[in-house]
Amino acid sequence: MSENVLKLENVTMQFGGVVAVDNLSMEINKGEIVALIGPNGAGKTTAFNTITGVYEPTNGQVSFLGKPIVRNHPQGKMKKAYKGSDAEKFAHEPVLNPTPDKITALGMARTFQNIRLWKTQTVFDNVLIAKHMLRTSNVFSATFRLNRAEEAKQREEVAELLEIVGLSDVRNELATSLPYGKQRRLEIARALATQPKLLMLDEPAAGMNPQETDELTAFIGRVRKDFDMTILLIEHHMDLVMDISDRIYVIDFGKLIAHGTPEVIQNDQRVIDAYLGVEEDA
Amino acid sequence: MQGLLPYLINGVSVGGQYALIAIGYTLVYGILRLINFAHGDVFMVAGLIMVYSSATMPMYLSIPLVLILTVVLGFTIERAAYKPLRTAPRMSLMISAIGVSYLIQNLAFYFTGGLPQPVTNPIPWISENVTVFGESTKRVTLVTPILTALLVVALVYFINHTKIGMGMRAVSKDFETAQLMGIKINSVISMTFVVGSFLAAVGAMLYFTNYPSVAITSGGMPGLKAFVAAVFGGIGSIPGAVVGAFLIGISEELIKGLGYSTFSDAFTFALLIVVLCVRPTGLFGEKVTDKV
Amino acid sequence: MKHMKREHLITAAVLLALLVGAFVLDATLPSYHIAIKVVKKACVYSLVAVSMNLLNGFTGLFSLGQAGFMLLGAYSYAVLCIPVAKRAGVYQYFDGGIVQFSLPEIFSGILGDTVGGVVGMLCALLIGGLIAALCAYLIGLPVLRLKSDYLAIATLGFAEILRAFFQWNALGPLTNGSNLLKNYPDLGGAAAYVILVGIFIAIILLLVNSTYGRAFMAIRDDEVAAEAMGVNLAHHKRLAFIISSFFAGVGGGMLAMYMGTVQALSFKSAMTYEILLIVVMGGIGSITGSVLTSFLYIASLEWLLRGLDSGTFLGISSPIFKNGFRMAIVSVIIMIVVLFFRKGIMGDRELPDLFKPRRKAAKKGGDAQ
Amino acid sequence: MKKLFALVLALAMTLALVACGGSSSGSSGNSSESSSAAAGGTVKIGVFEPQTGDNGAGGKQEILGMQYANFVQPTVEIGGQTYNVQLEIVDNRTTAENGPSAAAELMNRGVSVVLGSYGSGVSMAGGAVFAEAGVPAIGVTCTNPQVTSDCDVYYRICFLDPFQGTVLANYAYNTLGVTNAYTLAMLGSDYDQGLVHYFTEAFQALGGTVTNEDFPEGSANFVSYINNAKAAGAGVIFAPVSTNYAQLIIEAASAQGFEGALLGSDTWDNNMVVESAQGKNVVVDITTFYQEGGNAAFDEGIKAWINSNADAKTNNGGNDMISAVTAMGYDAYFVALEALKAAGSTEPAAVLKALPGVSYEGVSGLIEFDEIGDAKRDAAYIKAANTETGEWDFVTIQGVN
Repeated sequence: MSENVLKLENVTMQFGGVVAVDNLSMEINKGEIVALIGPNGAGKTTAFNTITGVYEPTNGQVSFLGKPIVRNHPQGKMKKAYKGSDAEKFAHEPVLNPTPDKITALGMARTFQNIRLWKTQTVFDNVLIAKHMLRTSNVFSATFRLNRAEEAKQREEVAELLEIVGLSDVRNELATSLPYGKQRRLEIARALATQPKLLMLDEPAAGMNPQETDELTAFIGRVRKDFDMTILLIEHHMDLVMDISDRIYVIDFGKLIAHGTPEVIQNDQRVIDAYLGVEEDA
Repeated sequence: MQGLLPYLINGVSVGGQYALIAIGYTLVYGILRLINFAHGDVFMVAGLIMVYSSATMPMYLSIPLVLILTVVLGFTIERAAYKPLRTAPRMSLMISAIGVSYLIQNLAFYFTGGLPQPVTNPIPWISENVTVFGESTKRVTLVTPILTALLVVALVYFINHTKIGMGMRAVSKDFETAQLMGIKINSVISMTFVVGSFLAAVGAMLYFTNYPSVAITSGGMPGLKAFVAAVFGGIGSIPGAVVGAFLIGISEELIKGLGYSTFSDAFTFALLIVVLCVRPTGLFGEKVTDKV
Repeated sequence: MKHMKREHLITAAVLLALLVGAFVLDATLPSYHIAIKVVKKACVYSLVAVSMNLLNGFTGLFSLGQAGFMLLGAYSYAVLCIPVAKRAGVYQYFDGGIVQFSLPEIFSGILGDTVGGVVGMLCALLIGGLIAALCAYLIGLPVLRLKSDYLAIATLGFAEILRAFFQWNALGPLTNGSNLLKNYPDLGGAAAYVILVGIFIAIILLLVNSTYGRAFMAIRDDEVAAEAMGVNLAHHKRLAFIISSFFAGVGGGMLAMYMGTVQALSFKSAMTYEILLIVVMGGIGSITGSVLTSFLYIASLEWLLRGLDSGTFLGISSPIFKNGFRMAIVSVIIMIVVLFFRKGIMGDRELPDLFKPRRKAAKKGGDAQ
Repeated sequence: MKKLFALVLALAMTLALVACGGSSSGSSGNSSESSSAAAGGTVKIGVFEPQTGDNGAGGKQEILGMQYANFVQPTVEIGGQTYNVQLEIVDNRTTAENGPSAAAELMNRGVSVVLGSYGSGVSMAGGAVFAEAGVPAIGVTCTNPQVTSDCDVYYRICFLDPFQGTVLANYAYNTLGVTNAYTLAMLGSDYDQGLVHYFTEAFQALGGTVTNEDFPEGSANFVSYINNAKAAGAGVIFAPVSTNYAQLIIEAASAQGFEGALLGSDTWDNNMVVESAQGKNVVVDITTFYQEGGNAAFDEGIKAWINSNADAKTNNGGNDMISAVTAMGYDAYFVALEALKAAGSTEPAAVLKALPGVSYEGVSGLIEFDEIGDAKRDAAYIKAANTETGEWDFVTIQGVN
């Protein structure tokens, strides 16, 4: 068994009376590509957001590289309103609720379902800004250019990264002027710039045509190889998912309904039901 | 402090004046998510119109005229300064509001020559002195809260039971969906400004009955206080704005009564900051979550 | 940095020409000439506008507390620089006040009159900036969590509270209550202002182009993405707020220097609005724009357009040119810019961009909707 | 295209508004231009006054006095030649931060001597520029001691705050027989706070008790302050505030039935203040520099002038009542002419040298300067508002002792 990168235990996310993620547990091991799939509104992005610190989960624990990073249990008003299970499991452990940047700093980088590039910045700067996290200089040394060596090194790394992902030729264009496929790719490059150990892709192929999707599939495969990356992805494009995933988790209405290799999932009756029950439009 | 009563009476009166302005802020904020900085100045212009019109025509003409012209002004501001920016970032809209406020003040300055315009013909009856519980005061002090209450009841009815009122509620919940559902966004927004300006005009007539002159800066402070009241009560909520206005009016006068008048304005702002930090949604506001 | 580009050379030449121009003004005109006063005031406004732009334009935090931070800087400068001998006169109602030293005098004792005086004044300016920054740190903790318009109104309120405190008679021995502070020294002529403000703006420019500046812009463009890419929002917002306030404080100190007298009454929210509108007209996110507009705005208002108020303008006499017309015209222009040329004079371009060889068709000034 | 429409609409609105404003204002009288027949050329007198801001109203009335004086005496004999006198009016916007540039603008226009300002703060801010340029300035109604004590080129024709505060304290204690006073001043106004300081000092020295309170700028509701004064048992409210607040205080005092007297300073000497007292049950006593009726010829002349000039009438608050500041503006103009005559030159330096020696019998009394540059005045007029006629009644001339 290889090294465990990400581990979710009993993660529950409840908004008011709606349980968006219900008692979700999953594991990702080093070097794996794991896909999280499910019909629309199944709670995939919400799960993503609780892992990356955007939301504070109502209950459960997320561990990264063996260390708990996010943890909560129902408290206050939620104590009564809580509809999930295992309310007591983490009740005696301290609550962990870091902001997203802290989680990114631990080595987990993500992309967004609806592309969130920095609009007024060039391709190069978009990636360079992601390097900001890795700086050692403070604001004074940065302002007065005492960090030249670091800055030069970062710029070199960014140039290299852009070369690898094939965006060198557009490095001085505004990020928003790129075609859709390249914007996706830039977002992935930006996430890679933070030197993560786990890359989390939120529907990277959304809105892509088959050709672009194929390119992306190849690209993700290359990223895994070149960067020795562990990847968690949410996706609707089943071709892509079945092509590159080592393992797949399927959730519906927030609950885990199946998990296993692509072959197992493809033949799982609950998964077929869940998908047939809901018109899939992506 | 000797005898709480005069301070309370005065506080209620001031609160009533703030309330009528605060509703304008809260309505506009509820729908456009815009702090309409120009609202205080609309209030001031209403006062000026009252001064000029009451000097030249009888009361039964001048009062409707004030109402109509103020409403037209509010409507025009929305069409000219806010509508072109509907798709722009919120910051642009707020800057536009500050610009409009600046423009109105400077134009008003130009026409008045910078001199406070004396209220020569205050509305009779309500400007007379009366004695309540042994304390002398103007009748308008007592009329203001009552009229405010009546108008608020009417407004709440309007919002809950008329078609355009429902449109306003829908737009304040979700701008785009409301648009998709066939609600005429522009007329709803215009209506909001019309109602807000109408109340500001009523407020101005009551307010400047109490005071001898209208200066171009007269709108600034009441406007800002009314805004604080709206935030305090939970911006977007009409009962919130009214309750907030009365609370602020009363607490302000009590602070003066306690001898801390140096900080009566500062207190209002401190209250604002505390409310914003502790409970940004105010007393009655609804929580809005951003989608990621 | 090895080979200077053409546009950088031209930019350097323009800046040098400006500096020489300021020296020429100082040498040829008497110190009380309107041109020198305009240059001085415009320099101060440039600095303050740029500091506001750093926050509102580059970091996307809509703060309206500028006047409050300027107030802190102005008072710090004045209190620290009034000669000891004149304190009894200035603090006439407060027995000479409680501060009984003057930085320029202290440094004069060590470094000689000329150098010491200047060093003392600069120290006072920087202390003013630091006090403003400290204040920003303290209120930044709770206030910066607020969303755009709430932040604006909270900072506005903060500035008003500050003003009430400075006017409070109980603090009179320090602030002179509602009364003027005066008799403190001025740094010098137009050139001194241009150099000093130039240095401060250059520092802001360096900051904006550093890794921190890029992080600020990332926050402005997309807060969620910035946070997801490891930018600590609370820390960076506070940093921008503190730095902006520091320079606003320094700018306030320089405004005090220029005015010759300081009174808390001057630092109203109207001053913040004025600066905000300068920033907007110059282009949110353009330092060049803020500077350019400051000069245009101050020169028109204080000098060139005065004719609009006093009957005759450009040789035309008209009864409509009466008091207040100038401000009315200026505010109409502001509204036109706000509504129809939303990017302002410069958009987000800087001086060197103007001299770049044109690659494509120039970007449109206003973005049509 | 909607944008274009909106632009056109906005422009049209502005123009329409501007047009209305223009047509109603009539011709602004720059009377000096009319008589350009003199031989010696033109001498410029700078007018450094607020036309905007809190003191805009007062500043305009002060300018009226100067404009009328200029109308009466448009020429001056300097060194044997007749010069036209031209007033160069620059708005200093009341506040100190606009003082330096306004003052510099005056210097730029090449004035020989400066008149103004209404308020002290902005006078001090401008004074630094006048001193740099070596141009003499004659303060008209700036009453803070520091205006002249800290500035070599500043002279003034009015009395000072310590004097005025003491006069009012004496009047309240001795004449009105009040031992308990309440003062109200605007937060941030050096004028208000200064007078309150001197009043309090003098009143306490006489054996009275004083309660001090401040109100924030922009206040409109003074009811609670009046209640505080009543609660403090004050027999008199001393509120040396600007015109606008004075009206509000009168209104509130009347509404709350305050029975004592309201004491005002020279800023209260304004027709809008006295009009707001008309028909109300209040006692208003003020100190001032000049009493209407003190000089019949002047009164008649200026009233006729104001009535014949629509702009002037607007600036005077819509009627022809003469405020003391107008008389002071008038006197200041003639003091400046005297200095020019004595200097025998239009050079500011010469005027500055001649100014201390000027002695002029103005409508507000004899004007001479002491070594600091302040007018030697030992008496102030006390006036009371006649609540029936809405005019000021002369009460007494009060000195310090």
